[in-house]
Amino acid sequence: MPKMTMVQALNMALRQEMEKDDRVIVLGEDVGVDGGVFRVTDGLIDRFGPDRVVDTPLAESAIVGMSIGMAVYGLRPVCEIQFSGFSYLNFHQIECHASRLRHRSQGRWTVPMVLRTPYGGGVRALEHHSESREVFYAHMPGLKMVIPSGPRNARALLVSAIRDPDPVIFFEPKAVYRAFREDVPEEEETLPIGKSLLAREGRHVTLITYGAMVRPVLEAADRLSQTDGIEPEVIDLLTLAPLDDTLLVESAKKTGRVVIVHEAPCSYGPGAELVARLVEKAFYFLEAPVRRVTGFDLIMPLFAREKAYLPNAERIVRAVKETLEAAA
Amino acid sequence: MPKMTMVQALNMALRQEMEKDDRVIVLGEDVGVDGGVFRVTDGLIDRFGPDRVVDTPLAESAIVGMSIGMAVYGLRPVCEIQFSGFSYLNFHQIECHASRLRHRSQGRWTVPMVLRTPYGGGVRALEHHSESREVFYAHMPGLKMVIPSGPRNARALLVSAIRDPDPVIFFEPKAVYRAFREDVPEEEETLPIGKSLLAREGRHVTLITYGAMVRPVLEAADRLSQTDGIEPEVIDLLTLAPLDDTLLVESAKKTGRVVIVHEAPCSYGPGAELVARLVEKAFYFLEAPVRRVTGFDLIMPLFAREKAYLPNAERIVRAVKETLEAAA
Amino acid sequence: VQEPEARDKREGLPVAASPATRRLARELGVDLRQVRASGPGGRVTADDVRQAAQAIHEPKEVPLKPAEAAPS
Amino acid sequence: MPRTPLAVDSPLEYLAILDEKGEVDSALEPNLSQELLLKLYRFMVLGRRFDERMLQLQRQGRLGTFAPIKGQEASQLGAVAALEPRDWMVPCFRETAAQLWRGTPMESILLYFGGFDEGGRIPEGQKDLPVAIPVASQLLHAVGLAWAAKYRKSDEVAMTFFGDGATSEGDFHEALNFAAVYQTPTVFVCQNNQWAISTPRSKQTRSRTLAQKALAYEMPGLQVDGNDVLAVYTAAKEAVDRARAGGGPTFIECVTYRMAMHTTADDPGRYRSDEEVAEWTRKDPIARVEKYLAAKGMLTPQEMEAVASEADAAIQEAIQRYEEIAKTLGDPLQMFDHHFEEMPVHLLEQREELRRFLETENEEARHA
Amino acid sequence: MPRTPLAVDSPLEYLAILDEKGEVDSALEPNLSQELLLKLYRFMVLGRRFDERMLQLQRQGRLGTFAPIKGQEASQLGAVAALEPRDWMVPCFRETAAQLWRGTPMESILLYFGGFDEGGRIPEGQKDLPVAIPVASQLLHAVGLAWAAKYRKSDEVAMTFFGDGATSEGDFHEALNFAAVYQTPTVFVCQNNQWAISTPRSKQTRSRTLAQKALAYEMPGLQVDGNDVLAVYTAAKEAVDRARAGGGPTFIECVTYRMAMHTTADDPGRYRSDEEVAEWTRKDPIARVEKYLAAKGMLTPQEMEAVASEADAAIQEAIQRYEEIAKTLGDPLQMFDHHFEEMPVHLLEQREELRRFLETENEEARHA
Ligand SMILES: Cc1ncc(C[n+]2csc(CCOP(=O)(O)OP(=O)(O)O)c2C)c(N)n1
Ligand SMILES: Cc1ncc(C[n+]2csc(CCOP(=O)(O)OP(=O)(O)O)c2C)c(N)n1
Ligand SMILES: [Mg+2]
Ligand SMILES: [Mg+2]
Ligand SMILES: [Mg+2]
Repeated sequence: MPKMTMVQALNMALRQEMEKDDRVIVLGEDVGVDGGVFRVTDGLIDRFGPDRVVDTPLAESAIVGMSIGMAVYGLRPVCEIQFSGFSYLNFHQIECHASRLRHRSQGRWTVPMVLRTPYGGGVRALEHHSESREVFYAHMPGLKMVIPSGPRNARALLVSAIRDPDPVIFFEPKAVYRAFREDVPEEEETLPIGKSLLAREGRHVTLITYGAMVRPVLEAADRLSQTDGIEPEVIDLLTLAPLDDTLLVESAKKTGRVVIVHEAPCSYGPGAELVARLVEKAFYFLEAPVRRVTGFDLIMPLFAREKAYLPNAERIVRAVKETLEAAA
Repeated sequence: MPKMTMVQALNMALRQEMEKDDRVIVLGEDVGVDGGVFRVTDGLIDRFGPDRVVDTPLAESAIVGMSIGMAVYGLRPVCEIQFSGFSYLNFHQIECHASRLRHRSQGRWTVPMVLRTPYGGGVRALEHHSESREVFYAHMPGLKMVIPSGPRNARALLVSAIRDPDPVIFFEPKAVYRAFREDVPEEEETLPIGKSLLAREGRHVTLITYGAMVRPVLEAADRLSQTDGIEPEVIDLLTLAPLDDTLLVESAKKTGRVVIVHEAPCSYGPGAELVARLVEKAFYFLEAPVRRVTGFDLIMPLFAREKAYLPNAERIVRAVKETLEAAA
Repeated sequence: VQEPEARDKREGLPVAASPATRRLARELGVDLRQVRASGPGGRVTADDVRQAAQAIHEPKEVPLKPAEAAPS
Repeated sequence: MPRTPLAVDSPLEYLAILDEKGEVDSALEPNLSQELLLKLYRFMVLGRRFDERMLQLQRQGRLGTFAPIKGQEASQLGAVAALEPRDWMVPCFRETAAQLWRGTPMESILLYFGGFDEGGRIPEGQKDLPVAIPVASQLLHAVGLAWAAKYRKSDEVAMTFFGDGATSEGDFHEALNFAAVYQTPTVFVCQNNQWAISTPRSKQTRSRTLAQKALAYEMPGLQVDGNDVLAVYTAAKEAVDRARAGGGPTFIECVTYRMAMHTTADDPGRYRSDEEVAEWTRKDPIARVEKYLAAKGMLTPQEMEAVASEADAAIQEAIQRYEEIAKTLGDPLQMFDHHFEEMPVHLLEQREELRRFLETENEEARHA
Repeated sequence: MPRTPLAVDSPLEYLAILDEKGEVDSALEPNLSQELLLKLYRFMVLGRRFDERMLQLQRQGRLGTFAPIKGQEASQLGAVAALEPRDWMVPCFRETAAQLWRGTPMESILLYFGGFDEGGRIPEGQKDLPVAIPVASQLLHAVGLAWAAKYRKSDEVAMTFFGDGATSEGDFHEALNFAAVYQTPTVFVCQNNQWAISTPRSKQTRSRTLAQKALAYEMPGLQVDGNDVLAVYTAAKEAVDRARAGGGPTFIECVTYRMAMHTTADDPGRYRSDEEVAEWTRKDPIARVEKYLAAKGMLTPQEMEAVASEADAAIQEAIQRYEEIAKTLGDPLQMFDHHFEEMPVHLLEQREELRRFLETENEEARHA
């Protein structure tokens, strides 16, 4: 199996789906000739031509609005919003139409589109280029919201998203884009949307996370295991909406202690929903307060201070230890 | 003291602040000659003229973007977005600028603006006119987010919002607009932003809510008290961001049982943050899982079914009883 | 820093109990693992903890501290 | 190199054919069959009478808020009449007459404005999108549909409707720009009815015509008398034909008038004069078609009566169907339908929660 | 009543004064003082050299991503030179030269692109907004500022900058419409540098000029040679004067070229040819000013040298200041500043949490 970065794996997913299905159209700013500012769509225009890999004018609402029309027609648009920090410009198109057209037309029309966009910090980017606001989409009825954590699951999930009959918001952790390589099989591989993943088995504490935070969480888990004999269980959500809480609930019942990690600001962030689900479904098994290790409730600082803003292995280790020290 | 509806009380707040301070400018679609589609700005144009009560073209991003410029200049714009379901069109102006300009200019510029908008269901309105998506704003760093529940606190909070040196999102529960009257003093009255309110004292269970749901919650509390001898404590948040959790935490420590009520969809909704705060700060006092009684994770149905969608006293009573029946 | 073996005290599934009951147990010096559960789903209730506390307190003088509780 | 005027191509035009007195500019008169002319007339009457009836129903509390179309029948019908069934229609929220023409049953419209999501369902085979309330947002869908048609080498055209107010929204601009860049077969029909709720056209934008906005996109732009069904049809047909032939998008401004309130929740007395309404009443689109058809010998007073009473009968039947269907839609659990192809677990859970709640509630009601 | 052409007012113009060879159209030549001309020249050189130096710093890892301005010096400086200090300047993200002219210290720009929020601080008295990255969003702020100035009966003008790509965004449209409706004293300066990252001007919109977009708003529109500082200045001065006198907004398209990459993260080799760059190199805005000033006897080769070395020295000093200031900004807790006038409780709590974390971390580091 070839070793690939997430960028390459996503590129492969797009290429293979485009080969199989001429309904799949890639569109967005700089996705064609330039191959995307992160090169996720690199080479696609050479292979499939400008009719299927469409460079658009600079207008996010139009990109999404046009994708909706294409999807209603029966195509499978995969549009790219260059950075999630600019996806607010198409917010109404998602809220008012992409997520609703199936319902508004009572099943007559569907919107099988994918909105791909890179999110999150850690790559020394410009202002507005490092935000994590996944809650905006996760909270919206009628949407699916996927966040892969590594090359292999990114590829499998993107294939599933493209084939999904409903609109899927696909957040790509840009800090992972080129951070490491994984074996990605050339053969078709999909992952079910709406299933979380047991990324590490353990017994003493449950760590729940997704996206770019999976790596520091696993690093923290290894350190805890090696130096403290603590064996954390790690859950990688993969899908934020619809949220699959079975794995978290099971794990929390087993360990009794939970730490949640995400980049997004804490208040009203995705972690809050996880706490609420655990309280609803594993309340009597919780031995200590569920901890959230998150971005602060701040405007994401420019890159000189982003390391201090983002959760890291050290902060996670500390939170786990405090959670384990808390009286049962 | 005159008895007023919320619409009248808001109108009075605007009028009085405009009289006191010529920096206060009201702008939006139909706010002038028409007096606002809900008549909140009724008569203001006659009193203050079209220079201070500005009818705008139909463009939400422009209304908010222009308000930002006005606020930077030193004015105190109070803009109206006709329905919160159209405020997605100005989302980027709020996320990228209103909430950030103080930080982006490192304190040189500030954005003392208010964005008023009616939210929520219960008035048999058209599609897109009944949504509750307060989380979108409550989760955004750099914003304050206020939701009054009655005429008197609406007036006092709007005055505070106008005088606040930072941007305030002011969600008005349209179901309350004309639902009842309260004494509202002619004299100046303000309420601190960022403080929740003990709306009813009790001992057996804590009900937390805000906005239009305060009334059904109080109704449920009265019924529980009268028919079952259960005395719920009711907290009216008033401000969602910054969230004041002292009162909730205190109350939860006293009662050990909590039910949260809101119209917004459940998943990743405002209730989740309340659960998370309680878990962080009152964990060892919780005797039963915290319950959420909320809108379903659905596209808000058209009005024929909105009653079944919205939480009501009956659903709240049921949830409270189940929470009290849960073994400690 | 905890010793690695300290973790082993936490082996086994958590005892089902509300956080408030856990606090009560801690305050009364009761090890939840030693308490007979009478609540739904095998849950230890506050009353269970109080009874257990009485049982501990009446025959013996010295309350059992959680740290001294035997591993299950 | 010096200071020179910049030439702009894309000539704009104004078109009017049938005037208020029912007189026709015979040089421009389109050659329409009697069948089509009478069909247009019948739908204008049906649209008008259905609108008036809905207003009554709303005032009686049997319908919720809706947006009357009175005065805009020619704009809507002249435009959609230029479409083939295989074309796409992307309405705003004030296109009742256009929807009827395309095949939407009256009971669907009643259901929708009666508060039932089921009213949004468009019949199989009819290629319309449902009513779009967020102003100007739907224009982009018409661009996407047309893009897709072009990609599929189909000759379908997408026509979209919107108001004068909609031209101020960013989505209007983005839609026209994309349509022009990709030369999609899209026809943009602006019903300039002079008002956006209380905002008059003159305060909506400073440009003297809306049609001239097409210049920004190097797109053909046309202003037509929107109360003249012949002019609207002529303009729309040209635009549709051009789009179908690969000639790209067109922007049509129909100058018309919203004779009633913005919606039933609105009080136009607050912002406009009766004289203005009276003036436009003289320009009524239906009256002048009647004169035209009568002069052509295609319509007698008796036939006019018959058209009206047929319309009324059809409306009455539709109302009965609406009220019967509404009775079958009492189950709140239906609100869980049509969210995803497969219902996710959390919705199954929430539906079950609601089901149990309703069950107990019903039981309690039975026992009380 | 018939089919007639629609006249559009607002005549558009094209303006160029100083050509590539340094030759001037004397009929149009503005009467600028030697002082102003030399100041413009000095800032063009400073802008160019600062840009080049920033590129080096970025390549050495001493700066983060930034957007070079090379080639656009005349567009920026010709425009801002028409402003008074009391006027407002609302930049996009590629206005380094304009920012320097207005008084932003070079170290602020370095700090900002070096990843420190402190770089966003604009000196007291300088009425500029900080860099705005979301394309076209800032235009509306310039409309709001100008609206407020007009409300206050002040004669301040607000000038805003943006690119060719920005004209496709909805906010562009909404801003021009609002400015025209309220006749705000706003000057819209579009730096049409032919590219929006990899998207050429020709694919951004189908209109042959960007200036013609002004017709949609009944706003004066002007296309100027953006590499000709005299033309840009003349156009901007006219627009500023008109705005100041109550004549409302103007849209100016400066036809220029982005000679370097979009940002330092971009590889223009993927989408454009060296020939194109070479062609525009011949149109360099600085070279032609040098010829012009030399011909006027205002600039000797020695003086040119001096201007360059003064610029270099100033840049060098600024870099030193930047690196020294950066050293004082090590405290991550500073990221909690400037969110609200008063820090809310939850931020105090979170800051305390971070403080304690950093303290322990430091202690551990000390012990290790
Ligand atoms: C984005 C958005 N903003 C505001 C509204 C509220 N609203 C509904 S219709 C309307 C006026 C529309 O005017 P116009 O486009 O001229 O269409 P008309 O109603 O005249 O047919 C407004 C402001 C809306 N539906 N969508
Ligand atoms: C709303 C938004 N979308 C996308 C981007 C990413 N982006 C940054 S600059 C740019 C191109 C801008 O082109 P143009 O307006 O011509 O300005 P130029 O960069 O040429 O100066 C893009 C797409 C952004 N910053 N903001
Ligand atoms: Mg927009
Ligand atoms: Mg209108
Ligand atoms: Mg450009």
